[in-house]
Amino acid sequence: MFEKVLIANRGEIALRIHRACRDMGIKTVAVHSTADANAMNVRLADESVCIGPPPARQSYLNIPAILSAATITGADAIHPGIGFLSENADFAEVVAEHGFTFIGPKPEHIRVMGDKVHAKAAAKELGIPTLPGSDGALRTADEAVAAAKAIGYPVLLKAVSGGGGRGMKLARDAAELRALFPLAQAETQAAFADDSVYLERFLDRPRHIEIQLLGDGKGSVVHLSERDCSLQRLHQKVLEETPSPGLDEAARQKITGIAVRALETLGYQSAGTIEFLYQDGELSFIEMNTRLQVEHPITEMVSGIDLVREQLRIAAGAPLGYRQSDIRLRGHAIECRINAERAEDFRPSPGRISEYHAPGGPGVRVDSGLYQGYEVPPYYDSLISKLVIYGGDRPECLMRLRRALEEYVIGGIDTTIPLHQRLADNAEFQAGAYDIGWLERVLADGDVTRCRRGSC
Amino acid sequence: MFEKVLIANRGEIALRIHRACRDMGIKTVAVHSTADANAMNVRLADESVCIGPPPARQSYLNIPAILSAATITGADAIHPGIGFLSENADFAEVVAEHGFTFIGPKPEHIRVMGDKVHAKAAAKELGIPTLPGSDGALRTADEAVAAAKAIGYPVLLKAVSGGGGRGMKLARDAAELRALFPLAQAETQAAFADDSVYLERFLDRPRHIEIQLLGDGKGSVVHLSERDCSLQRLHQKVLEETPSPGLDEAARQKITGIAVRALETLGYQSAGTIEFLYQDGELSFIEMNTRLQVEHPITEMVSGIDLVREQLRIAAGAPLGYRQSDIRLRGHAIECRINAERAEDFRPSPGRISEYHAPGGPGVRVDSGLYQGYEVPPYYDSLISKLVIYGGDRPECLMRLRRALEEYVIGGIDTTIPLHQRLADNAEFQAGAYDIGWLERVLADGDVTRCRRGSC
Amino acid sequence: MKFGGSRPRLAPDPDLIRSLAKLLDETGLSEIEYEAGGQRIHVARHVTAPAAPVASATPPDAEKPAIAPAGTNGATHPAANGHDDPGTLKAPLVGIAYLAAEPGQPPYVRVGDAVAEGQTLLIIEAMKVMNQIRAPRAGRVTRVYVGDSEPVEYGSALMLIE
Amino acid sequence: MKFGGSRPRLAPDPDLIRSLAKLLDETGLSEIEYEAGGQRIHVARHVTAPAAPVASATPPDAEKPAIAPAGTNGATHPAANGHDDPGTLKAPLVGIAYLAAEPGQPPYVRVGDAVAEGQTLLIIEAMKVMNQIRAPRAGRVTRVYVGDSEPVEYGSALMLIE
Repeated sequence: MFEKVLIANRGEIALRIHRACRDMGIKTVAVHSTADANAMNVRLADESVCIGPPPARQSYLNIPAILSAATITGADAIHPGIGFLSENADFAEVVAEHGFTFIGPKPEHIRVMGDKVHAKAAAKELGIPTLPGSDGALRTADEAVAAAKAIGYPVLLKAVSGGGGRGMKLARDAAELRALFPLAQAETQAAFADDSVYLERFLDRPRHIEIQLLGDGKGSVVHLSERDCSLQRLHQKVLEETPSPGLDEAARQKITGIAVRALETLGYQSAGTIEFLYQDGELSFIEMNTRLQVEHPITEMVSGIDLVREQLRIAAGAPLGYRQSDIRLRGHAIECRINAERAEDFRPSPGRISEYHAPGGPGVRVDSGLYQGYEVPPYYDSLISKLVIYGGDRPECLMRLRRALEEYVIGGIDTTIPLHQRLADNAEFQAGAYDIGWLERVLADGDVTRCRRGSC
Repeated sequence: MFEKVLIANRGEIALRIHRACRDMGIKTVAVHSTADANAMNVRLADESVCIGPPPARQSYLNIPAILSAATITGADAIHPGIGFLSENADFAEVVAEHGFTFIGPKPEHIRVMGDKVHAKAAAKELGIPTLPGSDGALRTADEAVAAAKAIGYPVLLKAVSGGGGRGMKLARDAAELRALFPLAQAETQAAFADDSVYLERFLDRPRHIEIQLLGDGKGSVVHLSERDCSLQRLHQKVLEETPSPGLDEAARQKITGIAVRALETLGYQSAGTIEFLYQDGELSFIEMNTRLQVEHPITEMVSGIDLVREQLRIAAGAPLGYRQSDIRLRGHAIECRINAERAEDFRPSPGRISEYHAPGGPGVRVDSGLYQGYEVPPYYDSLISKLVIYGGDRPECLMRLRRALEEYVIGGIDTTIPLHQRLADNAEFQAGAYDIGWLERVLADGDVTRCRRGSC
Repeated sequence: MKFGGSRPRLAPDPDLIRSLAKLLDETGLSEIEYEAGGQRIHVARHVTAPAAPVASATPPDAEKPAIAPAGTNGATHPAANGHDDPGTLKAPLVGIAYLAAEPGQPPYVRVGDAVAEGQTLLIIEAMKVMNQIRAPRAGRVTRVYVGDSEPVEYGSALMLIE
Repeated sequence: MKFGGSRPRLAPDPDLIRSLAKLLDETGLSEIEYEAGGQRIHVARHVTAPAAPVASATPPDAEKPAIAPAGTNGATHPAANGHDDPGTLKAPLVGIAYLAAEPGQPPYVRVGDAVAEGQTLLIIEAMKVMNQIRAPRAGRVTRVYVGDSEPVEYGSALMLIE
């Protein structure tokens, strides 16, 4: 096992990795920008090195500085955490070239999954279901209608060389498709000087379901079932839970089997997550994240498996050491992402924490580097705490979630705690009746922010 | 289920009960002395009532004040917590007489177990093994030697009307017993004007093992296995763990069976704990606590059962709803009692908390009402936090314990955190090789307080 | 950079000091003092001139704790029903206050009444027992803080007798 | 006693200080102090004489964090390797500092040396690359904070040139 691990990240995830290292008796090196000198992960680390000024480009994305820090501290491995360099295949390679162990997947797996087009192709090869579509461009409306017949309506017309929604058209039947096809071509031509368009099945109310996987690079792969991350705002996850209140058991069995076989075929190493859209009993591949996920703790709560510890063990060359049949999932877990933002309009709210009281007691886990007097810097993302709740079942988990949110005090800045309190009181959320569009619809209604128990 | 529960206690246990109530959607009433007006449990409670000045006699032991508070707030049940009125049978009765539900056992069970002599007799009747002894007084050395033959050496001579060690003599064989017998009689005569003495088996290095039980008063009883509370100082528990690193499996099976049958016979209701001395594979009854125990969280961690919730459910008339076979114990848990005392000499250290950072992450639970700016009052016991650690096995739990202690910051007062850090680093403790005398011996050697990792 | 370890001291935050100093400039103040949760900071730019007496006003909710968990409010310290005037008569026990001997009857005392030492001022019922609350000394009732049939906790102010 | 709940306001904010400053103007008071359990704010303005520059002395380890977790030490803010003197030369990158071109050779500069703008003062090795650190301006080397072959982090003080 490693003697000393350099954690090339910041915030709560850097603290999370520090904790996993210390739980294994591994020394830690924190690297930080000048803006994070007083961060809790830096202060708890056995050693720390300032690697640059606040801008991430010059610090947390500064590969030479990070490698120099590893050299001068004599670290033997580097954990990239989440974001920053965690899905940078070149970084994974250069880390190895400099004689350090990269705690994560093989560079080639990072690389293939990092490119949307290649990733979808790879997924198909691996037998992972993808969104039905016309493979390649369509020249005529007839071709489009024929393709749509196979795909099934509603369908979405998209620009091949597109992006940003330009030239996108939604067609609910053949007539509409015939009418829209020339328009789509024209718009696409105008936008991208290329009129080739293609079709994809349109999902109007999908859930975001992702499968957590662990592989040891020696052929052994297990899954830790799914996480439902459908509660999103502007494609940002807000709250995640496991198991999903909306995933059909047959679909769960099928997809976890496919996912495990796919990673066995790849010979995948470390923790990884395959994200899907789920609607009408069908799962369609979105992407694969070749790293830890922010929401990994809920899987830890129901599985009893420490995912960061597993990453460290696997990177050190250890085999998984257990089979799928050894894994027992128990209870229900929910994570609330608490951001330094106004709950009303999500305006960022950096600043000094004037008072802090974290909830505790049974079934409550807090992953956060906050403390009274800490200054939330304005340079990085606004995630400041992850409130992770465990319950024997979903109703118990929801009750405890309310209780924990009642207890949580973060003073001096605005946070999204009130949003989570209103979510916890929302009947549709309690019923598990939500898809990836639900939260934004509810926010638009102003429903979710309506007052409750005099808390606003 | 109850609408509103009055919590007739203070400190971390009052907060623990508040959390269990809120987890079930039950409103809480905090009663407090003037010294506890700003305590976290008071501030989190839905309602609070000041019931008197700091001395417990006039507040937390003030039955009329507590009942008046229940009346004016319209509470429908009262939880006595731990200590104070929790084992006062008269209180349990008067609570019921005033039309409130007492959250705890039937008064008669509190009463019989509250009296050491009756309790031991009751235990014998219930088939619970007690310390072998001469039933009743011994008149002559010959009688003593005969009795000792049956009991087995070493034996302890004790005064029947005794107490405080007066007239106590330890005899390792018949010769020594013959020599000491007249001395014991003389001392006893001098001390208590009564020379009757009796014999009891003497245990030189017992462990303190206790069995957690739950009964619904309707005949159903389950056990949640044992807790090892052998780490004590002046008969005060310092650190507890489950499972015990020293309890033989056969003995565990035997004693849990006996304990369950005993409470079935009693028709016991609510949570209860039977404490034993354990040595040489034999368990001997010490006493039964007809209440929650301070160390209950470690049992919750390995069983997944919320003991305070069970107390509430049972008091509301619900049946257990599960059988012994439904209970699955998993992993290992340790609780550190963190007191406001100097780790070196255990001198109490009340005062203002100038800085506070509680550990978090996986497997870490903190039961504490501390916050930065809180004033630890000098009037009550010095327990200010319970650090509860879970691990898949004992080694993992011990590693995580060290990590969590490293992270824990309580500024402005002295605490016993350094003592726990040194315990966590002690080889004998790590080996589980300790009995109820071990900690005091080690403290006397100064062993445990020797410096570690430059932390002192 | 740190290698190995020794424990740092408590220290003020220079950025906070700088920002307060800026506020001194901006507002032309000569002193700013701020205290919270055991920490206190005081900045001043001293110039000769005698200090005027402090005008200190305590708002009604002064004793509310600094931290109030979401969805709940702070517990009010009994001393906060406050009025620490020596003439304040405080509840010696928890219960229901009655200002008259019987419902519908006139109250024992009204604001403005002169009272003799030992005179019954009100009753606090606790556990079905009617406890007569008597005047500790002779004086005049200048305020009645509690309403008839209102619950009172230990130490809450009942009346002011001057 | 409390029934039900509402969430209290959070200090400290500059707006509060500004508004209190305005109140001083308006009322002609020279100080206002406000305290609310755990929190206190106090502003004052002593008139006459122009405001002197702020004397806000920052203690040596001012940037050390207030909380030090048990068994670990606080991280030192680079700026706290301190010496915020304008003449301080700070490390532009992380690496190993070398004071001489080759082991055993005399150092590029010694304390007391006069240096010209652009003159090489030391080398910082990062990823096998030797980075020459040059004098930003002419002056005299009055202090050398870093030892030969010592690791340096971004922003740590290397030399003082006056």
